[in-house]
Amino acid sequence: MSEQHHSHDLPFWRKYIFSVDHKVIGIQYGISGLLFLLFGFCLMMLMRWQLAYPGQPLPVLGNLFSEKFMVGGIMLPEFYNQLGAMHGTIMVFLGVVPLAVGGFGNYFVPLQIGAPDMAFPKLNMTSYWVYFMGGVTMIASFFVPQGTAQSGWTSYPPLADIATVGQTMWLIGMVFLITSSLLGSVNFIVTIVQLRADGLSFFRLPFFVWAQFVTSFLLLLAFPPLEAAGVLQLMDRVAGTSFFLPSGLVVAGKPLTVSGGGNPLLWQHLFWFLAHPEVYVLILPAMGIVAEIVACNTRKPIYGYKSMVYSIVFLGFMSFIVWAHHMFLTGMGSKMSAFFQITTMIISIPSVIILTALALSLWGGSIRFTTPMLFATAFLPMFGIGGLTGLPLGLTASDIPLHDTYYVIGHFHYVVAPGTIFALFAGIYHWYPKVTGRKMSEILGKIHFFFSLIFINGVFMPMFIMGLAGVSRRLYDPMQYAHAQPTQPLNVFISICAWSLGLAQIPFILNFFGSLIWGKKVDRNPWESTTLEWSAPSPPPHGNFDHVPQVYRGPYEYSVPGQKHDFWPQDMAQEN
Amino acid sequence: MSDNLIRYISKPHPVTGVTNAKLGIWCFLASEVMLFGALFSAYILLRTGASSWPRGSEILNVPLATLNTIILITSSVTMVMAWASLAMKEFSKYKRYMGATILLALAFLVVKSFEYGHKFEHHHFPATDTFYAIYFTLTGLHGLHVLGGVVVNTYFLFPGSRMWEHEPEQFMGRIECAGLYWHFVDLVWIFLFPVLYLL
Amino acid sequence: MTKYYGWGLPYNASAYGAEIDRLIYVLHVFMILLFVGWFAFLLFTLFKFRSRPGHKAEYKHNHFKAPTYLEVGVALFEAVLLLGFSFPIARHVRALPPKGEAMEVRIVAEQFAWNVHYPGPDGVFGKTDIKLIGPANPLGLDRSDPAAKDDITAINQLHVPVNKPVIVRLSSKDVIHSFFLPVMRVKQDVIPGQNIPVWFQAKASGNFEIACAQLCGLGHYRMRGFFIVDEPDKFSAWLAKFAPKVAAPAPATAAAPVVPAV
Amino acid sequence: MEHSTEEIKKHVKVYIAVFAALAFLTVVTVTISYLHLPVFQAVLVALVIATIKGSLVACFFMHLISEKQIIFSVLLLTVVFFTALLLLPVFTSGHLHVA
Repeated sequence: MSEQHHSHDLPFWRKYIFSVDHKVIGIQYGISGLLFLLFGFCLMMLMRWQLAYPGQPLPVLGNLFSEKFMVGGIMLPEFYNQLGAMHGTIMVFLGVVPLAVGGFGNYFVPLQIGAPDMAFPKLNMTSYWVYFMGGVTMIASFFVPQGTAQSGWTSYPPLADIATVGQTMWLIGMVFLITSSLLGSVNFIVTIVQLRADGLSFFRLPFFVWAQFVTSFLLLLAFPPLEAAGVLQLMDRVAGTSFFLPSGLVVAGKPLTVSGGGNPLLWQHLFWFLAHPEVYVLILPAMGIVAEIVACNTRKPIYGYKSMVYSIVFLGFMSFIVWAHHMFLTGMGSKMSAFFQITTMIISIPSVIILTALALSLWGGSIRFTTPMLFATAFLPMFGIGGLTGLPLGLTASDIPLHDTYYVIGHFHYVVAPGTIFALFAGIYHWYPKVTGRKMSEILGKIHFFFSLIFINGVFMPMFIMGLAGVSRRLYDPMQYAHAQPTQPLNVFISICAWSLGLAQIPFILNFFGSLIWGKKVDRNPWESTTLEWSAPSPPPHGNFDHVPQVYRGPYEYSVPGQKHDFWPQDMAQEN
Repeated sequence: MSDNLIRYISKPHPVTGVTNAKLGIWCFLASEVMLFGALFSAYILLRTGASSWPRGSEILNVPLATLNTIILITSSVTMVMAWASLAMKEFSKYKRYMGATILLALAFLVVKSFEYGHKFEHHHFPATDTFYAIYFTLTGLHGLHVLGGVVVNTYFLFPGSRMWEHEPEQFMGRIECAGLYWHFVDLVWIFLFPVLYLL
Repeated sequence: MTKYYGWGLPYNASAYGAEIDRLIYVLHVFMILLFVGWFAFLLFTLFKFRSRPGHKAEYKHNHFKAPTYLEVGVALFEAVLLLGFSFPIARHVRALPPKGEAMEVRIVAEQFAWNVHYPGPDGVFGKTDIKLIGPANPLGLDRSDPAAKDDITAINQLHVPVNKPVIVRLSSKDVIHSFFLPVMRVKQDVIPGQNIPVWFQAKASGNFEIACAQLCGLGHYRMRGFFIVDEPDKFSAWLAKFAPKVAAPAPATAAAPVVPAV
Repeated sequence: MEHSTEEIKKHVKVYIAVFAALAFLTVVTVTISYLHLPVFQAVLVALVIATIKGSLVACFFMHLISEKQIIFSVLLLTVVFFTALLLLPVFTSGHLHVA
């Protein structure tokens, strides 16, 4: 192919930095996402010191921070709030989404649908670099006077309106990130609709592609309202408007000199209009990855593929009309709160269907416990806990004592940490051979898995107990409240588990880089899988396939009776 | 580049019947609908919650805005005529219509800046009250969209138009997409005008 | 104080708290049963169908009826939760008691204190004006208003009588706070620009606390108030003691909210 | 899409007619605004006219009238969520406890 020769002529910076190849961009997104995940995790590990040992100086590390953040090694409340706000922002917008959608989506969607690249390669490059700018802005905001945003990742005004200059940086960073996601989602939708290989009808798409497709629609239609909200908050902060400021505010004893007339709840509506679908942006690609890995490692088709597809589409649709369950305590009327409770209960049903189908897919299989499969299997109960604990929060009556407590933190972290992030780890172990041509170490992988599983539960399970006891989230010093004191030993336990969880990532980091050199070399299809990406060379060249793929069957034809092998690739014309 | 391997760039997909670019621009416009939708939603929420709300026609300059409406509608017509000229393979006519579109867009911005200047002279700023806040935000964001359209159209008038010689079909697709965007900007104004100026 | 708080739900001193607690217990029993059953099935499946020599995966799926029953069961259970628990409880909790029966209090939240405002014997809240707000008058109460003459103000301490419904009208001077009485199962966001009522009825006396449950700035973690439920006679005595124009003593600067000792 | 010159010439006539309609409707909506109708009627009339104008632009200038189904699917989805975004916040705030 002359194209490939052509690509070899490109200078280094066009080939690896400002590349338009979806695989290079996918790797860029993936590496950036992983680094941000690590960074966001480090912020949390710092917070955990203050929570476990409030007011005590942080040993060794404490002296490295300037007076702006820590005095004599003791964390200031300002800094604690900054860490909290940025942990959330970084994990969601700079870590998980770029890794799940930007990284896995970019790399594997074109491969799984048999396309040579994304539909708009230059746009793809642009979205990565806009994301990069957003990341740089967010990191830089730590260094402006008085530090970065400190009003939580939700940035509720009026607090965020009157916050220090870091909040403005946060808003600008968010505008970059939102723009990047919008450009990316347009690209995904067009790619999936237009560039599927011949024979690859919608109901022959791997579930991962379906998940990315629905996710892209969520990004496309839910993100703009947050962009609008960000613009309004920027106007409030920079141009002195009062979109979110009602009349008659008195801050620190002095009347605020603004026109007033705004509504703080307007922000919450626009924010949660995005942020609830955003939860599904985090979870749907994870479900997609798990489905791929479960099918491959049970050696049998997914149970109820079609009902899973319908469920995921329905899930995406419903996610747009449940958002106000984050606002049950804002004084809304009983009719609207009933409406949002009903939609919230309805949305749980497709999640149950998907989870049940994945669990039933195991039945009758021949399960290989490879590292990716372990992570994917662990996803099921962990996501289950996350989903179930959403139930008390979705009903207004039980939400009253639990709202904004550690119960909420436990709930959504079960969904995104041992849920989504485990699925992302599974994906890394599963597709690493495709990207690099080498396998990751199974021994290190299993060490990574078991320790992560133990410690991550040690981190989040006690939070439910704390939440029931009524301990509020975002408290710099929980010992101030009598009702939070009895559970303080749990805080110490959580912190120790969190730091141990940090240590448990070392085998992964070693494995990730070490396997580039020492990993076992593999051919194109080391897992004996059926989907299209495995019929491209490992790593795939520019243009992806050395033949034009033609698809003959559904994505998960494993253990078909009468076949010589227990897998029947989608693009294999005759029996094998 | 890999562009050559990607299908349906200039020819429509046999099943969906559209090119990649056309589906892409419509998706982009869908997100724009949500962007302006959120701002309109903000407008409704603020207005229904306000104890009093000024009549736009009493404090804003309706004749100037009417002129701007006509200008923008006209530019939409010239834009679609530019596309139609390409369809009839009349490249010089295309250039004329495209030039007219850009000039009209610039005229719109000039009128708009007079309007803004007038408001600033009378010390009406976004911070004055919620009405001015939403007025400046909505028209400002719309103005940025007009400016973006000017940039894109200027590109397609001068350097971008070289594509006509070797890839006429793809070039026509691009002009159609630029047109879709431009009509959308017009469409937003069609709603902004009564909502801000007349009600 | 720790006798009220532990590792589970806090002590319930609220008349309607038992309904909320019951819902939480029902939910958790359901969640644990469902999870344990499902998890046992998962572990059993993982063991039974592990890859081993001589074992082959089946291409055809068994046709399971159980998931359908499970789905329908979950859906029905959720309907029961909504109609049988959440809606009625919410209706009860949200419906304010009739005006004559209940005692009314205003609470104005600020960074980082709770300003409590009793209407006094006349039962009418005096006028307030933000222009009058100062260190000695954090509520901006206009003492020249006849209705304000007998008003009682306090900072960070809410005294209520036991066994009497209390309506608290919540507003905020600056940012969003959340008024949380753990033992009373009361939590309500305090939104600037709004005046949101909540009610409760204490069924036991004791010294409890008020917490802020919504991030409101640097001092969010120490926005603690005292919530004291007294026997009626002790409550009257407290009111009488404060009844003269005892303006709140503390400077209400953001830097140092003063928590009067109880 | 086939673009024969004949067909395009027909199109051009439609564009001119649409332009005339848009200009006419602009004048109408401005004129009505000077009548100072009660708020509800004023909003209704202004929005109906704006919707007609918007539809004209979308149908003819943006060629939606002869567009493919895939585009309609995207737009239908958008319209649904747009409506939710416009209405639900207002409904939810209909019960505000104004201070």
